[in-house]
Amino acid sequence: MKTAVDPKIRARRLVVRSALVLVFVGLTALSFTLGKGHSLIIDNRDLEDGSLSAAPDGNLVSIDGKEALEIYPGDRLMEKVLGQRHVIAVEDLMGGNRIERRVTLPLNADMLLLSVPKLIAGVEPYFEPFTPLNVAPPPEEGGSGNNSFTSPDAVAPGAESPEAPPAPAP
Amino acid sequence: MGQQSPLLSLEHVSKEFYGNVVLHDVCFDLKPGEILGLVGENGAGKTTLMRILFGMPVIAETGGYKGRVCIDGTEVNFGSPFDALDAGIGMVHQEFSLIPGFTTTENIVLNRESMKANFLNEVFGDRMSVLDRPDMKKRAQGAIERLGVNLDPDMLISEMPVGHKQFTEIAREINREKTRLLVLDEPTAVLTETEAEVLLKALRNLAKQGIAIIFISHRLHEVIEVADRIVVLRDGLAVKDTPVAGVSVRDIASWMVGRSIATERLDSGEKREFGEEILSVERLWVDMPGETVRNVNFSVRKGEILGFGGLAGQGKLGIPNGIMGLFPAGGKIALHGKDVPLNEPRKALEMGMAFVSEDRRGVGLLLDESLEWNIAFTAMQIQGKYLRPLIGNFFRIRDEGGMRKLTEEYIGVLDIKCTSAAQKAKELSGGNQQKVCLAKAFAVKPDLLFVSEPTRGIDVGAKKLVLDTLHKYNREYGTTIVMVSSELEELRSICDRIAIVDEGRIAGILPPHADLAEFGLLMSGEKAPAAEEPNRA
Amino acid sequence: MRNIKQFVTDFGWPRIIIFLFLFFLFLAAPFVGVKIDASLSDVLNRFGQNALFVLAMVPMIQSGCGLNFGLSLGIIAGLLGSTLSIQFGLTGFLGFFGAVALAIPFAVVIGWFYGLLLNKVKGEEMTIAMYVGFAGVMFMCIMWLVLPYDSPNMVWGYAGKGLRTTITVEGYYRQVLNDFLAVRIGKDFVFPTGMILFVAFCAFLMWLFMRTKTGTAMTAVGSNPDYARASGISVDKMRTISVILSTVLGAVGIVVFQQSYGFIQLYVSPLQMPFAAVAAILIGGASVNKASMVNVLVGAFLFQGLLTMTPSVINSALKTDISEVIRIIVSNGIIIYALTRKTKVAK
Amino acid sequence: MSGKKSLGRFFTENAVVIIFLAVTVAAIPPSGLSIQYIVQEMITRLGRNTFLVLALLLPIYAGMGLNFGMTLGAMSGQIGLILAINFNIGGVPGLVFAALVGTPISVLMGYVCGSVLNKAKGREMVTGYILAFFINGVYQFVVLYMMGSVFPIRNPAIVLSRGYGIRNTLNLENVRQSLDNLLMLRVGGFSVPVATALVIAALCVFVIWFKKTKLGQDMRAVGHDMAVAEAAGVPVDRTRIIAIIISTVLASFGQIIFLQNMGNMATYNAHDQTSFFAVAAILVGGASVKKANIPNVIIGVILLHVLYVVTPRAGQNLFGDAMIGEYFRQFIGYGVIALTLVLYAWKARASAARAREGLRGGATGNGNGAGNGALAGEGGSK
Repeated sequence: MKTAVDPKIRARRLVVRSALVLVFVGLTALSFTLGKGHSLIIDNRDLEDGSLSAAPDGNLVSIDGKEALEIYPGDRLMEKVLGQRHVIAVEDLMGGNRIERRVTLPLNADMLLLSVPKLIAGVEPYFEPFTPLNVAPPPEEGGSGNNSFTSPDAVAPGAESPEAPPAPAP
Repeated sequence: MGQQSPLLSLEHVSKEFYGNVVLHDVCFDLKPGEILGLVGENGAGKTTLMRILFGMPVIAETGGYKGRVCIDGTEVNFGSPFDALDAGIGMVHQEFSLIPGFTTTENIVLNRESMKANFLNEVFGDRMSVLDRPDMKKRAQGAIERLGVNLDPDMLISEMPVGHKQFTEIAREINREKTRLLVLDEPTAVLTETEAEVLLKALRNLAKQGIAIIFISHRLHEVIEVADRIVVLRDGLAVKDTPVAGVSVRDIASWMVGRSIATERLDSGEKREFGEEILSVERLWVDMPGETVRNVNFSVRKGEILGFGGLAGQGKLGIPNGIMGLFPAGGKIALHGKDVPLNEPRKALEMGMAFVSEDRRGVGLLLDESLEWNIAFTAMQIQGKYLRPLIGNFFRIRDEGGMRKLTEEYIGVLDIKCTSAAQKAKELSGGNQQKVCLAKAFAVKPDLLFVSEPTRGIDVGAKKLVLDTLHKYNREYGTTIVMVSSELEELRSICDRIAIVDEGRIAGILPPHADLAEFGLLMSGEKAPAAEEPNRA
Repeated sequence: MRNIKQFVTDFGWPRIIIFLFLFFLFLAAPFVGVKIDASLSDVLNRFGQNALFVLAMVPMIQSGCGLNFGLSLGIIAGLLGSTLSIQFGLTGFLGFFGAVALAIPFAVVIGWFYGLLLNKVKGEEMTIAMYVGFAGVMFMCIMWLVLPYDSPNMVWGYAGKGLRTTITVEGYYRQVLNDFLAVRIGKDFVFPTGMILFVAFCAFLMWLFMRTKTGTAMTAVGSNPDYARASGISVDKMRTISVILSTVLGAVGIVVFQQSYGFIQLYVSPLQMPFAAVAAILIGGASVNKASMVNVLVGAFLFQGLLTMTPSVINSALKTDISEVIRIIVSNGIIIYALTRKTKVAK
Repeated sequence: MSGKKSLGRFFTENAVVIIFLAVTVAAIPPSGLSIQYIVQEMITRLGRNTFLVLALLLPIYAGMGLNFGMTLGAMSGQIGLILAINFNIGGVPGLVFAALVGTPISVLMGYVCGSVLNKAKGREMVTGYILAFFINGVYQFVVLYMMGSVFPIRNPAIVLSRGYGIRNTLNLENVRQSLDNLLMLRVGGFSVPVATALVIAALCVFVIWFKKTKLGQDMRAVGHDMAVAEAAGVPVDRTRIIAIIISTVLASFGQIIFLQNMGNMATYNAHDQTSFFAVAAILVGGASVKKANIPNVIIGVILLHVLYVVTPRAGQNLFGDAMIGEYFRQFIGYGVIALTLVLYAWKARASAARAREGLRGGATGNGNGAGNGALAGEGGSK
């Protein structure tokens, strides 16, 4: 049996422990990048500067080999993806012409406008940050929770939320 | 063996607690493989000596000690028991320090388990190692074999007979590789005679292997049987340090209790006459943990002061506790010829008995309440005193004025040092607390008063006052007193008869002026032909 | 004359902070547009509503049973009394005292069983009391649905059976105590004389009881059960009496609460009530094994003051509703403080 | 003789489980639910709750009773999830992220909880319960007032419209059942979340392994007898704190697993009932305050949740009122906790009395006959 008093072992443990802290931080960062969610708005419209026009006809857009979406000129579709790196394939419904592009999405943007014309034309960057104009906030609820054990109308210790029926209605 | 240098030597060790000298200039040596029998009455300083040896924090907290403790000739000063363990000193305590739900093996290697390292040690330290159970068992068996006894390494402690627990505890100490000195404090107290035999054999076994042993016991014949040398402590002095050869039990007994100063009787030769029998006790047994009473018969006559002496743990404390109903008891007790129901403290009190408990702080006092409460409570509850009617006699509340008057009266009579009658009991000194306990008992004006260890833990002046008070109540009010004490001198100074309790029975009843050696023999469980037969019908 | 340091250690920093906080709230009130008189009136009202619950803590603390987290059992007895009183159609003072009179037998019986139970589990009283209280409340939830009440004021209109969650006592005994001899000073201040008198009367009775032979014995049991036993006291009997007393006070307390609040709240509403009472008496300076009338009155006043003043003052000052959080932290903090203080655990 | 006796002992020792089983089985037919449905529910709920219940084991080994302070871990896990939602991290990486964020918070919380409980030895359970309330206040303060004002929150969708504070209900869409669906097998018409089961199995293996470590042994020693362990040099307070820290961290993981299965989170209430359900489950499974094992956990989760599934419907069908079943199951939940605690305290006192009777030794009724040799060890048999 060895003890922790030995300075050699102590030094080794210090190294292992600091390495572990690094692993912890690294793992957090890794899960952050791997799990980072993005809403891709797949946009098939003419570019505003007119340099490129919408891809004509129907196209199939497929992200990371998942089920393809049909997109027509003027369409905007939304697709949620996780992680930074993705392969986007655009296939012409008519011609069967298939273009695959690898994209790396920026970490800090939740919503990105992905332009199909640019994608087809290969003009980088394919995407630009997108800020929705007016997101209707979900209905507002009141403030804090119900553990106010002193309020006269003390509350039921509701069971697990979904299964529990509300207290009997008046 | 004889030529070796001493393993342990104590040089002029002295210790005092708040001016109270408990050890004075104690010296002795111990060689490897030697068994030293350490004997002495309760309070002779054995425990304090062992505490010093073990570096118990209580010693340092109370001002440390004087003199030197040397191991292998170099002075040591342990800061904690763990330092002592590291230095190779093992201690087997009187009460078991074992985990009942663990097996023999687990207890023997407790906190010294064999471990197998793994990667997690690097992260979370040694405690993440996996236990190596086969090796633990091997080590445990090794220790058991060294001891030379028969123990199942996989048995749960809770399922063991007492003797095996004791062996497990010793095996645990010798399992430490370094253990060279083993201290056993009353190891045979809980054992049957056959178990004790086995234990003594095991100890000699260990000694042959070079382990030095300090054997503390009150069973003197065992000490003579097993020890090479005997050290007798009396009042903090090592009065005798002698090889065991040629020493008799009677010798040791007289060394133990012998006094240089003759006892002063409070009554100088007055002629004592007693009334009729007030209390008779037949076949009393009491289940008081640590103080079991097995079969006790005695009777007390009116106006008498009967003393109960004996060593700790022999059951003398169980007698008053059982009669007063505080612990489960059986047998036949009659007060004034009327049967006293057992296990009902209230009945005992109502019949005119009162009790001053040895456990002053635990049972005797309401520490958080005022002196008034402490003194008047029992009288109020049992006799309905100190209550005043509010609405007729139907609804009565405390008579605070009456309580205060009573308390102030006793503060005066017993010279209780306090700021006022409203002071909290916990703020008083031990001696004054004891006086409060006495006042509580006196307040119910008992016919028969039990006093248990009335002078334990109080200073000399207070001791004298307490004894004088008891004496005064006995003489002036005719209160019959049964007094239980570990201090023989105290009993001899005040009692009319002294019963010595040993192993839950009365070993004998002696007059106070009997030869000291007689008392010593009775306490050590040896037959004393001169003693008065206990069972006088 | 004790020095200040000793006082502070005895009393504890948490309590001093709460005192200062409340003091500060009263000072700050006028500056943030909170009317002192209205607040004070509110505090008094809530003090009266809750004081009996706090008072109910005293006997059990004194007898060494610890904090009565199972006070909801007493509240249940009170709810039985008040619903029966309405069922019988008693109104006014008759309604109120009828409810109290009907509640007390239930409280005695429940308290007796509850006391027997707690005697079997010495040392673990508090956790067990809490869960016995919870279970009792849930059991009564079923009972409220199935008991054959039929007063149209109490049962669900559409089903014709099963009691409602909230029942108004309007027309029965709403505010009978509050309005008795009530004194109105200015526009916003009303002194609820009747209720305060009733509370004072109950507190006086308790004070008196603690001075009787039984009350003295009870205190001794809590202070040192071994001493009490050695003095011929039946420890279990004293503990049972204290539990019954506490349960009865809880029952009377809820009826007083209802007459002032105006509604009987059934089903799960008693679940959390004991915690507020526990917090209040601890804020008043009681410990887990010692409590006095002063602790009750000071505690109930401080705690209710805190509950009333924090929302109004803090919310007006900071424009947030943070008071709720402060309340949770303060009240539970004081309970933890009391639980972690070194006291001997009765075995 | 032994057959009858051991059967009787089996019944008394498993009284809680047997009563509960009887009630549950009796409630199944009137509920009208198909066995198919109940089994599928069971599988889902096992995956959802087992991890949380397992978090209770270590403090029981360490003699600290039921860790009502596990709620602190649940809150830490929720903070992890809030941050995952805030940064819009989804899928299994989202869960891992939440767990990694929750870990340091729960270690801190566990340390706080353990230190407080060390100051309240002998009344750990009630103190843990109140501590959960107290920390809930702190949690609300942080989440409702600090987040969005002191700590920046970048996802406006989870912030209250007043500009700070997290909404009452969070949609966990991004991580919803991502662990369950990672490896969902269909076995005989039932969907089995294998990945979740594997995580739970891994924890079980960890617990079994942990009991074999030195630390595990120390915990057992502390749980059996603090004074003896202390005397033998085991750092008692530290060991107790470690037990609580591990329990708290596990509770935070457990809450994340629980919530990913639920799919949304009541920000301020999701943890209210965590300890109640976990404690009720482990007790229903036959554990006591001092003794628990993994089968207790599994059996408990199954029994408690079957009851929870069937009683509202049974109440509806038997009494025409679903609320009766709803209240009944909560009554049973609280009742089981109370009953187990009472039985335990009762037994402990009874066995203490028996142990003392053992000391009585030869001193039984007819003191005369008691021989000299029989000092101790063979009494108590009258």
